[in-house]
Amino acid sequence: MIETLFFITFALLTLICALLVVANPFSRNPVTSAMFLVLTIISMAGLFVLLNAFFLAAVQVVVYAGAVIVLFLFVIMLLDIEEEERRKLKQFSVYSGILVAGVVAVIAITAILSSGIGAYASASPVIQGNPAPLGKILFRDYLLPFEILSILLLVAMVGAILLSKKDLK
Amino acid sequence: MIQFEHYLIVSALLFCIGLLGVLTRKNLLVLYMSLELMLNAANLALVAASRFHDNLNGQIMVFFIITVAAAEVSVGLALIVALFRRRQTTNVQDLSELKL
Amino acid sequence: MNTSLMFLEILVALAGLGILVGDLWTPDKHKKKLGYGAAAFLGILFLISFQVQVGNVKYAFGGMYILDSLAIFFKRVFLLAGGVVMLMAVEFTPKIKRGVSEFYALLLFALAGMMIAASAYDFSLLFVTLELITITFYILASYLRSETASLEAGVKYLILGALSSAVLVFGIALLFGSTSALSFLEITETLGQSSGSLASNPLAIAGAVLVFAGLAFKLAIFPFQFWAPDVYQGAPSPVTAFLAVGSKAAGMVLVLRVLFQALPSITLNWSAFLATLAIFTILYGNLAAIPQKNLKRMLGYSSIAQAGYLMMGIVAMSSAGASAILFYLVGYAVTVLSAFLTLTLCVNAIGSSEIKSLSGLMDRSPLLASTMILAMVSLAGIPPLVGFFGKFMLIQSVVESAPAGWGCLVVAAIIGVVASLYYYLGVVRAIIWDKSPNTELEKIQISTPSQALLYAGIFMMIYLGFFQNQVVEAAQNAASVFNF
Amino acid sequence: MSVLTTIIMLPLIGALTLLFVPSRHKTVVRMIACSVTFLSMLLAALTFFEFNASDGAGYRNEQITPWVESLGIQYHVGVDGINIALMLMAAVVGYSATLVAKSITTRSKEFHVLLLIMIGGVLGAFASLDLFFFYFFHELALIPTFIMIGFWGRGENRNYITFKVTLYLSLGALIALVGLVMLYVKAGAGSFDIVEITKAVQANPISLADQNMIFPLLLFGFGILVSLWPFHTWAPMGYGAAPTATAMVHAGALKKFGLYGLIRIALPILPDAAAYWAHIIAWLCLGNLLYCGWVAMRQKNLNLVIGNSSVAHMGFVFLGISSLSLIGVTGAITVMVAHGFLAALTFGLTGYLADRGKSLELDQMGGILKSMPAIGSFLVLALMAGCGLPGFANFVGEAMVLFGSWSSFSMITIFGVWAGLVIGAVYMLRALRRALHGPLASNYEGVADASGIGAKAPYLILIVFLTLFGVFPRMLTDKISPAVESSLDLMKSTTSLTVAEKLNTDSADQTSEAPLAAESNSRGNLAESPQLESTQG
Amino acid sequence: MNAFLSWSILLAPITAAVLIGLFTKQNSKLSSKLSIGAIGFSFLMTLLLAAVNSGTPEIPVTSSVTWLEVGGLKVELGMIIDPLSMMMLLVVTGVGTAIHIFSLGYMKDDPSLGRYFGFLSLFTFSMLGIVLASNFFQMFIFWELVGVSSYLLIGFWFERKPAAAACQKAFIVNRLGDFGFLIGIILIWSITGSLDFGEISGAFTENPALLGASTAIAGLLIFCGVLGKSAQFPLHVWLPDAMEGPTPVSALIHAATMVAAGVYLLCRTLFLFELPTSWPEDFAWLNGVSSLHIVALIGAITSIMAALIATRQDDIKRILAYSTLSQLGYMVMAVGLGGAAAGMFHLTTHAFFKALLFLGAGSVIYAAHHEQDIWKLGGLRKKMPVTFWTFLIGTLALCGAPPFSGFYSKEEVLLAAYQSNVVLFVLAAITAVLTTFYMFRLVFVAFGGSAKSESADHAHESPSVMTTPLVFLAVLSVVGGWLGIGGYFGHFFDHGAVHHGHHENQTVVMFIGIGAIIFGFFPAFFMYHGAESDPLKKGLGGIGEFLKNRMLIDEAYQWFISRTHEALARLADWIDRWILAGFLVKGIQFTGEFTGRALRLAQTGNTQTYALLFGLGLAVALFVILL
Repeated sequence: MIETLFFITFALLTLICALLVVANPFSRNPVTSAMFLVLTIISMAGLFVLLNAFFLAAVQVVVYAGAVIVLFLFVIMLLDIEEEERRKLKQFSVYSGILVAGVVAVIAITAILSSGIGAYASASPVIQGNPAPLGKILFRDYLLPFEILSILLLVAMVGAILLSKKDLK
Repeated sequence: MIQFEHYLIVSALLFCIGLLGVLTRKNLLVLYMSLELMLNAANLALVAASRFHDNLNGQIMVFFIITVAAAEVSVGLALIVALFRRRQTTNVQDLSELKL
Repeated sequence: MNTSLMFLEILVALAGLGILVGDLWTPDKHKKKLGYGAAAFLGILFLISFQVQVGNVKYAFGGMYILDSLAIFFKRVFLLAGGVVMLMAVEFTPKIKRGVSEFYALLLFALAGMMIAASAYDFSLLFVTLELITITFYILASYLRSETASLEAGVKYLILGALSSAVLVFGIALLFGSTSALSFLEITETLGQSSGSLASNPLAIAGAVLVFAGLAFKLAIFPFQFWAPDVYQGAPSPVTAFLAVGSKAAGMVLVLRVLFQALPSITLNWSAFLATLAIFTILYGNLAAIPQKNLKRMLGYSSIAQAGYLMMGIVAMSSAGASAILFYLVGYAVTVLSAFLTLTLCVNAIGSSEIKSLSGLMDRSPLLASTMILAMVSLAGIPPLVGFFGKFMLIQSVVESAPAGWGCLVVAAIIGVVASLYYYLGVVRAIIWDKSPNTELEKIQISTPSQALLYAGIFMMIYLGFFQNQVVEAAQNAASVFNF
Repeated sequence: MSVLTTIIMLPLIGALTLLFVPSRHKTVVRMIACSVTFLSMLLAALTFFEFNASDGAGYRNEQITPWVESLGIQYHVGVDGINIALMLMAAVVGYSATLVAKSITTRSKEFHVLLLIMIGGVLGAFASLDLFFFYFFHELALIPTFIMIGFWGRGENRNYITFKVTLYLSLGALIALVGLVMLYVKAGAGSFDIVEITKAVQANPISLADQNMIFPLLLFGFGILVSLWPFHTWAPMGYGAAPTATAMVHAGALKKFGLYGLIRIALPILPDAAAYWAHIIAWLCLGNLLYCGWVAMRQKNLNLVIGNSSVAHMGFVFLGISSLSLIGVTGAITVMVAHGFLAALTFGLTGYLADRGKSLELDQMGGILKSMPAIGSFLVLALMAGCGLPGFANFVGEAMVLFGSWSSFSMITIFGVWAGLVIGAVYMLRALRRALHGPLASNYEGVADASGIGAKAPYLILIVFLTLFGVFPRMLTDKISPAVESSLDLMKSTTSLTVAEKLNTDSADQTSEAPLAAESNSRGNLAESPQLESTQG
Repeated sequence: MNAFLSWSILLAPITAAVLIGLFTKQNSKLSSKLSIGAIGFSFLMTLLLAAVNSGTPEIPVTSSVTWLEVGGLKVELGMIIDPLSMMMLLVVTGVGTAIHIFSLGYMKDDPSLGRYFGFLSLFTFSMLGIVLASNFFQMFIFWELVGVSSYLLIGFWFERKPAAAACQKAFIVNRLGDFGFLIGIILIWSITGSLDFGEISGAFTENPALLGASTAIAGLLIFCGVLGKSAQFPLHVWLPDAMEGPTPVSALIHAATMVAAGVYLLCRTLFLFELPTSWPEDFAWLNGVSSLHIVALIGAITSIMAALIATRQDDIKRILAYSTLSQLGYMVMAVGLGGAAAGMFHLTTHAFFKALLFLGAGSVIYAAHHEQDIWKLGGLRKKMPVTFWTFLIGTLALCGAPPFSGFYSKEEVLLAAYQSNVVLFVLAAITAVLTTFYMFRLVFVAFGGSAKSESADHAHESPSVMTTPLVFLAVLSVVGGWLGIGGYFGHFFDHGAVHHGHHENQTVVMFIGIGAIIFGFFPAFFMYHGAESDPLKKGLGGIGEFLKNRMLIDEAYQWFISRTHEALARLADWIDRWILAGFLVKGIQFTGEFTGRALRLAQTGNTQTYALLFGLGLAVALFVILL
């Protein structure tokens, strides 16, 4: 029962904050969006905990809220971006965007509801998302993607430096 | 009782909210945040599946996604910075030299 | 853990690292040589790759990495493309102000990603390699950050690429949610079991659609193709070439594996859907290319059209179709690389990639002119060049297996080819018989390696047009991994 | 290696050799080009005259080399009565075109390379007994055509014309390709080899539904290539704009590819559909015969008159094919051969005039016969042959077509006679009168005649063959008719009876009885007289 | 022997033609020698052949070579030597030789003499081919060749516009006739399975109903060929124009030989016309009319019409041309009325005297420096005595005055008409009156009186190379008629279509014939003796103009053709230009380009549009596959 309550709370929080990231009626400032993104991430971490993914919940908060969002904020500050310009929003693009997203949502939810996937799920979990089992799997079964990720990170590093470096004229 | 479906629905909604942002917001940074939301929707679905299938592989995948997202963000933000330096804008609509 | 299976990829990645390191000790004016070195290295690897004997299918990393004839076939294509692109990059270096060696290194990392993608047999590996390729391309596409076009191309590719990645990942999540597996082997097993009830589960199907959409983005298949012309036009020429050949081939091998090895029980019902996409892709690419005036942009549209033709082989859903795709890809790689090499050299000399500016090329450099003409004719699919035989095999495979809507598909293909002649011949016309507006016609100087490469390109386009047997057999051998 | 391979490869090897000759050595280029085509012609002529029809049906000089075995593709060449004459014709036209190409001055090496490729392609297409190579060689010849029209072509409008011709012909070729591929699939022989397919079909005919799907593809695909009405508009313009040698080879030889395809492939392998579609071909060919004749009457440019007349002549071939009778089909092939020589001759001559006189507008021509007696008289001969005069091979072929098609389509035959005898004479003679007769036009003052045997040779060769086969038609027909007969026999044997019956009832209200029985003209059935009024369809 | 002779007769001229064409065109002397030698050789061989076969009246096909054999179509090149062809051979080679020699003088100044003789030899070859032909196909081949050599010779002076127009007209009008001819051949072949005259007539003897309902049609289709070549109404229009050719050509082709080919063909295929007539259902209203009736009617119409027109012509050659038309009409009428022998007889004598007349006219024209208008000649009787006397002989022969050859043959024709159809007989008699009238008009105006122009004033007699043939032909014109006495020509037709021996009829006809001459001569004498201008010009008014303008038949053709074929051609051209090449081809091209331009509008350059389309595509894909 408590779990249900937590789920509803966190789920609603996640969705509302996400919505506020995307469409905040009060502010079009990117900083506001970034702050709501942090809230979204944190409430998602709550959902992770509900799903027994304790380690991932921590990673989510640390990496996303602690690094990614900070990076965003840093860039916002660096570029000194004011509020999103109050250009005349193209009604068409907004409505069509809502329409498309809505249609995808409806289809996805219909699919989920009609799938009866719950029947395939096991109700009582045995494993828990602790660092130890995760690490074992990561470094045994998933070593190759992990190594590739290291290259990816190297590439990202090189790329970020190359791209953001000031031109030497 | 909270079922797998419920998590999936939340995840799908989150995905669509992200999509909405991508489709409507003009600021590249916010647009990028919306993309992060979409990735997070996948994360949520994976973690939920991991839990309900009793299978940690999903969590590993989430781990990868978070890492990739970080890399993507770093490159993306660097690109946005470079663009801003060049064009003094972060509005996606200003990027329409290449067309037709 | 059978890491020896992937020594080619490891060597490529190490070469990338080596260049990054070697850069520190290389003076600026010699940095070009790093590129030559890398190209030579890739050439050697290409030759070595023919020594890799694939008898049985071999797995590594718990079935995550597969080495079969399909994988090695694609690795060869990637190595070939990588080598040529590397030489193109060397020709292109005068335009890159800083970070020449990083450019080479990034190309090598992307290449390594593609080569691993050819062996990916697990959705996590698929995702990670795909991201390695894509993220590298974000950087490469915007490499000329002093040019707004390049930056714009980069940002567009970034946003749309990230969108497609998100879609792909969500698809993977849904698939994992329904099958509880990431490995292709397990997924096939799970979907095949339980008398196919999972295979008709909407969740799994939705996941398959999302995954397909994410991969189709790489292939530039309608309606996920809109990025292609803009990015092709804005990105530096070698990068465009690599996008056109490498990224597309990588997308293709993944699509083949996902559709026919991971999710066959779902996707085998899709032939009408796929045929529709193929029809639209062919028509869109070819018709929209007609009014183009910029060669790179035109090639962007043309690459969409080529993706449509490739789709015909998928629609056929037969090993004949798969081998047709593979042959077509080889021919396409040879042709497009020749075209882009010529383009790079022309742009260096002329300073513009407008089709109009090619006029008088016949006088300025017969070699470049003839390579470009042959490439255009080959892309259009006219004998005796290699492009024809690929289309021939594709049409044959479609007619043979006669899936739903194949008649329309063939009609669309014919319309597409005819329309494509219109714009390809426009290039030929510009080169051969349009009068050049500026009268000073100095000869274009071409470096020896590029000359050799151009000759090789001409030779291959013609040779493969006449003597298709070896490649066809290799393609059929590679396509034999699919069970239809 | 078969002599046919040599014949095909000679020009192609010549083209390859030319690539390595520096372009400033123009004489060397000419020498190589002329000698390879001459050798090729010589070999073709030897093969032709050695060919003895009484040795029985079947192919001679065969060569089979595996190519892409897994796809059922092999290099297979061979000749029988149907294509031996076409080979000879193509080789002769090729040689004569090479001789004419002397007038090309800009980038002459490239021109010769392309021309040789084209000639090799034509020869290969006629010799191939494998559907893939059959198509492949044809396309090999097409590409040079486009480039040659574009670069060396004539006229302000050649840009548009190049594109039009290219797109038109490619469309036709692609449609035909789909038909060929379908044929391969449906025949189930697992091979593109015509012989294999024929065998397979004999044992196991293709179903009527499939035949009716493949045949139209072949018909219209090939039809576009041969300028079957109403897909003909590319031809007159294209020939008008093409450089002389190109127009000669294309109009003379390459264009016959589609017809050859219909006769070689569509008739014997798809007999039921052929019987069914013959009616449609017969009516469409009226479009060529009458309509294009009328169009030719209105043209004000000599090349357009000739171009349209060339299209009109194709009507006879289609009529002959549609008759599905021994006489008609033999006549059709004879017309193909004769028209090959003739078209090459006329386009060669008009090319000569256009290159030197600058204008082929009939208003600006006149009196050429007086000032240029040699070229003028050749042109008179050509135009006379074009309106079906006895003594030239065209007459024999056209007459055979008309005789052969009478019992199948007598009404259409009457129109054919009208078109051949009257309309043809009208436009040909009008053109002749305006261009050659009357006082000399200012454009042509001081234009030199072809003097010396060298300059006349290309035309003389063609005229010699045209008259040789016109005076001694059995040199052709005795070779052709046994092959046609066995092909038609095959056609009859592969028709399932039920289908034939069905067709009979279907076409009862059509212009004739079962066209399959069209060959009822033997002396045996004197009593069976078609009623004139019953043919009014 | 026969085979060798007949082949050598046929092949000698073509050998000459080929040799001239290939080698000696530039050398006019050698060319003319070759050509004259060839026809002279043929003439001698013909005489030899006649001598060899004089004992045997009936020699059928002597030799044949299979020229073409495909399935049921077997074409042989054969040689028929029978009295009919023998006679024609003699006429063609004999008159031909004379004309060849005459040409030598008449054309001696022409720079293209070599070409001229080449064409002449080609013509001789073709004409001999027609005469010797043993089957329909061979006949058609040479028929066409005759047409083309006639075309070449009429257009010999092609740089003159009227000549260029005339030769074209001649060829095309001939082709109109051949159209029916060829269809007739195909029809007969398709029914009988054979092309050979002998075989076909044999088949008809066995089974006269073989042709079924289309007997009359088949005959008339063959007759179409006759219409064209023998210039019968309504296809006669080319012959007067053909006078643009050199005069010897007019004599040879358009008077003596080629135009007679039609009559020869009629006689050769007479078996076809004698079959019991029956019409197809659609023509049932014609029942009772045989094809021969139509032939006769056409002949009669032609003869009277041409004679009428001839009275109002001023050009010396045109008068002769219309006279030829008129006489050809006589012959055709005769055949149509069952007097094939009479027709052939008249053909022979006509060949002699009409050739003579034309050559005479040629001599005049030559002497008068190409002046052809009779009103600008005059007074030539004194200056050119040989020409005048020979011309007069020809005129008398043409008018049918006894004892000249024309008398006998014309009488036969009139007799045939008298016996079978009075109406036609009256027409023929009127024609005879008119003939005398216009011929003497010509003689009086051109030869009598005084010179009316300078060129006529300076005229003097032609050289002997021209006068010798005149004399030769004049002799033939006188004696030629004696051939027919005793019904020699009747032997040509084994079934004896001619009914001889009605003496009363013969006498009546003879008197009417002679009366016609008198009725013709005196008006001509009174009107034109010493006249300076044409008194009939005003006298006839509108009718005169109508006749002078050749009864406006050319104009009618013009009108008809421009209404039919030109209109169709214009329509076809319009469709070609605007519908096929314009609307369809350009339309498809435009559609392609337009679609291309429209499609790329989706490529707005705005990333979010792309994303939107991506999402939309995704949604649609999901929707399609899931639902």
